[in-house]
Amino acid sequence: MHWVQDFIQATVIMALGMGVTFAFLGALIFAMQTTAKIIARFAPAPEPPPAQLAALSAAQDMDKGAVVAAIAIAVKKHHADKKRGIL
Amino acid sequence: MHWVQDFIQATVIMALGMGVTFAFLGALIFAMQTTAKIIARFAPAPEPPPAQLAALSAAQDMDKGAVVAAIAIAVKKHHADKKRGIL
Amino acid sequence: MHWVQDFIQATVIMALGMGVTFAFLGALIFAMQTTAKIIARFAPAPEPPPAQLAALSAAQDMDKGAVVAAIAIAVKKHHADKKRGIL
Amino acid sequence: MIIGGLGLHTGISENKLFASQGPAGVETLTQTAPASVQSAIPSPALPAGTAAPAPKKGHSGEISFFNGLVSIAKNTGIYAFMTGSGWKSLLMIIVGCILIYLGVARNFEPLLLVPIAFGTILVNVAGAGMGSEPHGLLWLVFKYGIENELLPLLVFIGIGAMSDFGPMLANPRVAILGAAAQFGVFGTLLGVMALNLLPGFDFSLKEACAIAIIGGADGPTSIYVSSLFAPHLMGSIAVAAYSYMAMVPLIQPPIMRLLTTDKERLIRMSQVREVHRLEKLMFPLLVLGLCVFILPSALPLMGCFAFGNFVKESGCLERLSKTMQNELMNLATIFLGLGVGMQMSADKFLNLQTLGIIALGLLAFSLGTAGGVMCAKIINKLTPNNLVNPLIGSAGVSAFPMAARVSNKLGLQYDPHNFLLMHALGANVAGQVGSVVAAGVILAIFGY
Amino acid sequence: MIIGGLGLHTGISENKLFASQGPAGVETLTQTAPASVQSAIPSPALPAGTAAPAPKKGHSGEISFFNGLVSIAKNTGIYAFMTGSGWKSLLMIIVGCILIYLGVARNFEPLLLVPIAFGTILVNVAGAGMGSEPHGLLWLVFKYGIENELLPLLVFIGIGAMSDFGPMLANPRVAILGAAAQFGVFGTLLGVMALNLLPGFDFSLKEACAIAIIGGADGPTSIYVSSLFAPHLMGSIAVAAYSYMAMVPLIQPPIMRLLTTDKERLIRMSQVREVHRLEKLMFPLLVLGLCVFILPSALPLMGCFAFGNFVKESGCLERLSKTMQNELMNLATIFLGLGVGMQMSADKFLNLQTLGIIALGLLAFSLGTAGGVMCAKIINKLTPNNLVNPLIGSAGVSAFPMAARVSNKLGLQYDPHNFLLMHALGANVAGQVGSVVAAGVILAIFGY
Amino acid sequence: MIIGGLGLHTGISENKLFASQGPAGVETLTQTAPASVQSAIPSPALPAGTAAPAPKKGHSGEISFFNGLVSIAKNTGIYAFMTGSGWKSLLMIIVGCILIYLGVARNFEPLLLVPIAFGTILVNVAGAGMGSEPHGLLWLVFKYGIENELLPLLVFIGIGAMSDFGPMLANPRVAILGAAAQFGVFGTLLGVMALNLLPGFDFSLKEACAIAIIGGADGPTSIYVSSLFAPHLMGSIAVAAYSYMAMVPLIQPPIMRLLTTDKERLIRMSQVREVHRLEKLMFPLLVLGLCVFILPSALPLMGCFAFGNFVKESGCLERLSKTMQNELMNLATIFLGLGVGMQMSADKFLNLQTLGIIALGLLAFSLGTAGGVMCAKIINKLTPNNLVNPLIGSAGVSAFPMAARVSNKLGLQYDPHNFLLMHALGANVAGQVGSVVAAGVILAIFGY
Ligand code: NA
Ligand code: NA
Ligand code: NA
Repeated sequence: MHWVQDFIQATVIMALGMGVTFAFLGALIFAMQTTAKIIARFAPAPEPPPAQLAALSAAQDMDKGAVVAAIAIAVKKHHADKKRGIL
Repeated sequence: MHWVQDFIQATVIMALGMGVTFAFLGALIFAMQTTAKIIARFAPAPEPPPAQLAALSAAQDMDKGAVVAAIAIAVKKHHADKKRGIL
Repeated sequence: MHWVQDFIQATVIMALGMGVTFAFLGALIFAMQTTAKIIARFAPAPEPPPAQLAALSAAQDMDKGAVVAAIAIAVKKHHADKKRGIL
Repeated sequence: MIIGGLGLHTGISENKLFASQGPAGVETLTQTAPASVQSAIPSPALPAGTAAPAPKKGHSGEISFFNGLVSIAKNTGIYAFMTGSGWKSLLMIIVGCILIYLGVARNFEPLLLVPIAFGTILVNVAGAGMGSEPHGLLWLVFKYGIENELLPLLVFIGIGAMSDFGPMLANPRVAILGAAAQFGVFGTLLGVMALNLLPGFDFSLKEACAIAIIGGADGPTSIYVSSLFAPHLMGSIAVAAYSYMAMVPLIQPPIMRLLTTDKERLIRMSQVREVHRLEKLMFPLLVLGLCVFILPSALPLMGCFAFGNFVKESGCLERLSKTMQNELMNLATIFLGLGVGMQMSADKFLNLQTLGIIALGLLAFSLGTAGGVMCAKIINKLTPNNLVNPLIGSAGVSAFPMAARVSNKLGLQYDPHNFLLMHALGANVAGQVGSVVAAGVILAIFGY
Repeated sequence: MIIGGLGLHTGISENKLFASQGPAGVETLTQTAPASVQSAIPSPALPAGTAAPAPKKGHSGEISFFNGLVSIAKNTGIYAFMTGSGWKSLLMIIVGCILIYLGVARNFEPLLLVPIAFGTILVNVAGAGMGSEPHGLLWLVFKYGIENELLPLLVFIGIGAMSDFGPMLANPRVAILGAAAQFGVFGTLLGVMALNLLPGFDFSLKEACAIAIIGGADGPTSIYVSSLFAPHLMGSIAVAAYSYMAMVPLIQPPIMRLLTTDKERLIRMSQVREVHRLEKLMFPLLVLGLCVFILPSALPLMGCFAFGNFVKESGCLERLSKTMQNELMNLATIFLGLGVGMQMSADKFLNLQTLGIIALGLLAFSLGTAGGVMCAKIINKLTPNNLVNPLIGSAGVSAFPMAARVSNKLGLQYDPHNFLLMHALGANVAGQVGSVVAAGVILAIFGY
Repeated sequence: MIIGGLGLHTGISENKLFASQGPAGVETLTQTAPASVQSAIPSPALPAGTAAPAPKKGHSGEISFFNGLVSIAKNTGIYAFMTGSGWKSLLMIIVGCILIYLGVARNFEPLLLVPIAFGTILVNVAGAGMGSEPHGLLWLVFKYGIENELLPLLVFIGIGAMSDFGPMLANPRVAILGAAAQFGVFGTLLGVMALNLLPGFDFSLKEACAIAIIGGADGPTSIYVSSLFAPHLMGSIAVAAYSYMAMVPLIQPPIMRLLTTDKERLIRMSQVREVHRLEKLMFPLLVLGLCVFILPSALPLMGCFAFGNFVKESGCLERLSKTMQNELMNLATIFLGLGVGMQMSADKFLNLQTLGIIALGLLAFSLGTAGGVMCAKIINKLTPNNLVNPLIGSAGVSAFPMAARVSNKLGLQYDPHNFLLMHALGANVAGQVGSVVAAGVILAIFGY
């Protein structure tokens, strides 16, 4: 009854595996929720607007599309030039 | 007559080598021409103008030089700043 | 008198070490000064203003801040897009 | 071996170069060629002293024009493909071409499939010796990058540095879907055992586990486990894993439709909350800590993942983060692909087992999808006030970010204003963690 | 060994998988776990023939539910930390967390301390085997990157490509301060001998030298020397070196104030002259030449440094320079950190020696600072017409660029218009050269 | 060997440190120094069991001031250069400086020549041990990067990813010029045999082939072949190959003028047609397929080349393509240069053979140029309706893109409106393929 044993083994692994996986993710959820609570209590200040956002608003009143296009071209050109440099 | 043998060997290698090299490149030329014909028949559409070109035309009416210069400086500065960061 | 020997050894290494270090840096200073003199004599021309500076002055009359911000955003966006590309 | 390698380099001493040898020397060449490919199979249990003599390369006969021509002709691939079982190698080269086609023309995970395909093609040209000891490029990559599990771990550092756990942290509850989808792994184990009932299939338990990991929908994890449990199946497993990942938009929707009711598909989930930067910073440490305490077997993979993710979230290691996401990731990906392709030799791929793996891979993805969806439905039974749209359950198989997009797309089909993407992404990254955990449990059970 | 590794891979032959074995097999696992960590200690003098049998991984018993659960439970970190001296490993993991905190929250050289911290955490989880032969990731990094001194040298190529010797070339005289600050190295040697008088301390002369190099305030040099002289102390030495480098703004000012008079602190130095491009180009060749002729022992470090710096200054190797500064530097840094962390195992770190090293490291930085300041004062006695502000003497310890900033800041405190930064940077980069020279002398004395 | 390496690290056991030894210990040092350089020569045929005892480094005598001073003095390069054949090492260091000058000041392929030059300088300082087993940096690079042909192949991946075959695909006919220019390789074989008639020269057939490959005007191919056929000549061959490549604008024009008539130089060629994206995509597969079927010996080089080129042209692998062109290429170039420089030791370079190789390299470039030009003239005889300007024939030697620029420049000299650049670039990239094929044929003839 080789295959019966095989099935039993596989079932055991399945049971253990699903069990531990659920336990692990469950513990992780608990840890995440606890951390979130602790952080909310001791560091409640929301994220200060990062520099990136400030830059965004600063740049909004200029023709962003055109600049981005120019950048893309410049970068492309830069790479193309660089390629020539070695062989 | 050590050196006679040497010359014969070298000549043999030369003959084989030039022969196979010509054969290889010849076959490659044939393959390229065949491929080009097949592609021309089954995928005759010319390349659509790539996005890059569109971007180019979009950017042409702005002062490209100045922007590229600014980019160069920004990149340079970025790198210089980064260098300080580690040692 | 194990520790006496130890101290003697350490003192010897200290003397040798400080001596060679001073000698090395001293020689280096001499070499640098000599090189500077030679270069000043045979290649006295000051550095031509590098392209970078020219670019800088060219770009000064445009709103540099806004462009730099736009670049930062473009680069950020480019990276973010790229990240999606693989996993 | 290394000394043998040196011997190979300088070859026969130069003054013997003109010793008469005749065409016999040429013949040995063609004979050793297929052997050199087979030597790529890691020989499991050679005692240290009896290392096989290094295959001699380079002959030293007098070169006549005829001799040389024969040597070149017998060295051609055409000749090799027509003699012995050379046609199998040719078939494998065609398999490589198919992979290239799938990768580039059908966009099947080309980042991995194209390098794998090139590895496949190059390793199956016996005369080139690229898969043979001690100097073949692919052999070097396999030996120093795959066999010691280095490259999958480096890729994990890169994946960590590219992952954003924000969506999961915003709604930790959905993480459980990433556990449920591991039914794709463990259910497939039973599938392998069922397949073993058919004649011709006789996968061992370890082989079964390596195959089942396909259900984790995570390429490097599959490669990692199969390099430990079944290196000879690595090629098929990796190809199946990456191919099915690319086919997620075809595989998942029917299953998702089958298992959900119209009402369930219309469930709207609460707006995602904002996540504090510190939560993101702490997450890799939390998952690392759990691994340390509960499941050390998963630590190599999870530790690398957490390392990359922490460096990314730290905010002060931009240099390292950028390098991990780009140079490290890309270099590791190129060589990982080549090294896996090296395992795609005819004798390992052209057999019934590969067909079995292909079938089981499909089963694995299906079971994973079903597991995730069913788990969401069970959650809804338990917490009827805080419903989860079961369509995001399928994203628990990971296959980031495609599975999440599939969830979102299906959701929009039934309600054009129901954006499930962020929730699905939460399940998606949880599925990433889940498959590493699943791999870790299997390793732990077998005592690794 | 390698063949043993292969044996591990394919493990026990598959047909033995169901042989009865029982829980005994499980027990061996837990016993070998701590051993696998200890095997990471490079065993110094094993004769070639008697290589210890590779630790067996993977068992082959029948897996019952109870069996499997026990295997998983005994494989957990919790179990490992509670048995034997496992608590020490837990302590080391806490040390790792402290390093992460120092790096990220306190900005203590996070580029190195975070990778070291992850190495520390990962190596101390016995069940994960990341520090064990032949396939543990950290073991691989240590074996192929640290033990052969590869990574410190690659980092030096990167540092060279990132260094600008302009400030020193503008005022070569200040370079002598970089020599004087090496009193931090050689004075500490006496400190170690003094510490040896206390019971419990018995550092050998080589160990003393490896510790003293902390005074060079240069991480890769410290790692390089300790990998040659005292690999078992590498972890503590590297951590001390990087930590004190980060604490330079706290350590140096009191010493600088103590040793200088108000009048000295107000000394203004002449404007820095402009440096010709050719001077910068010649500098790496000069320092390389000096090393070649006077101090070949320092050549591995200095040659790599000069290589990187020359490529940067050449002007026509932008491609290589960029790669050295970024990809090479960052990749080497990541793996250097992990590899050093691998040396932070409980048995090597949790002892009196580490406390001694921490105390001696502080001494080293203090002596170096004092040496630089005092040297500047002596110079002023010798050349009263061309005074040097002694506040820039402290920058001779290197710790680039922080020590120079400290000098500048203190100078501004006493005279808001006295900008010492460029002069201090000159002493700073000279200190970099100085510590490599100091290391070279020590290596030369010991015949390396 | 590895265990010997470990022994070296921790050196003599610490408690023996104060055993009396005296100046005898110091003397052994200086004696082993030149030996350590010679040990860098891969010893061809050592039987596995008789590995020479690892050279002992580090002594353990009592250090008196006088002792130490003597140790340092005897360790200096000055001392080493003045004793025995040390002056030869000094000469090699000067050779290294000349290479740096050529690279940076004369722009002779600095990307390769500068790393080679640094390798040359560093390996010839005996006391530094950078070229010695088991831990010298250059030895590591050579052992793990050059001897196994890894780095030339990685460079080929990069070259592939940077090559654009558009100009050749636009006019496939010119590709035959890339075959004709291989006369530079095979004609030089006869040249070597002729040189052998002079006393003092006795190149074997394999050495002759390694030298002849210089005619391919392709650095990595030369390094690849010489690492297989004549590692001891690798340094000279690589230096000659890269130097003559840089001197193409000087070497080619006289030959081109000599072999063409005014009328021929004025031939205008038809406008280049546009190339479909699919043609570019298929090209690497075509050349790969030809290699697989006809010339597997060329596959390692050509397969890597095709891999890189396909990734570039695929359009969906931008990430990998960028990494291949930049990080992979630059890192491989740095280490390839250092590793080749490691072969530039005095005993291998300062001999008559090097002079011979320099002369033969010039012959090879000249014959290649002539071959290309003459082939174009023959084509014109055969197809008088579709003429080829023979000036583009010289571009068939590859040396991309300089040879093509030379053709264009000469063409413009005779007709200011005749732009030959695109046609010449076609021949140029064909020459790249041609030299790999030539190398493959030679490998095939010798049974590799
Ligand atoms: Na998953
Ligand atoms: Na220093
Ligand atoms: Na060529």
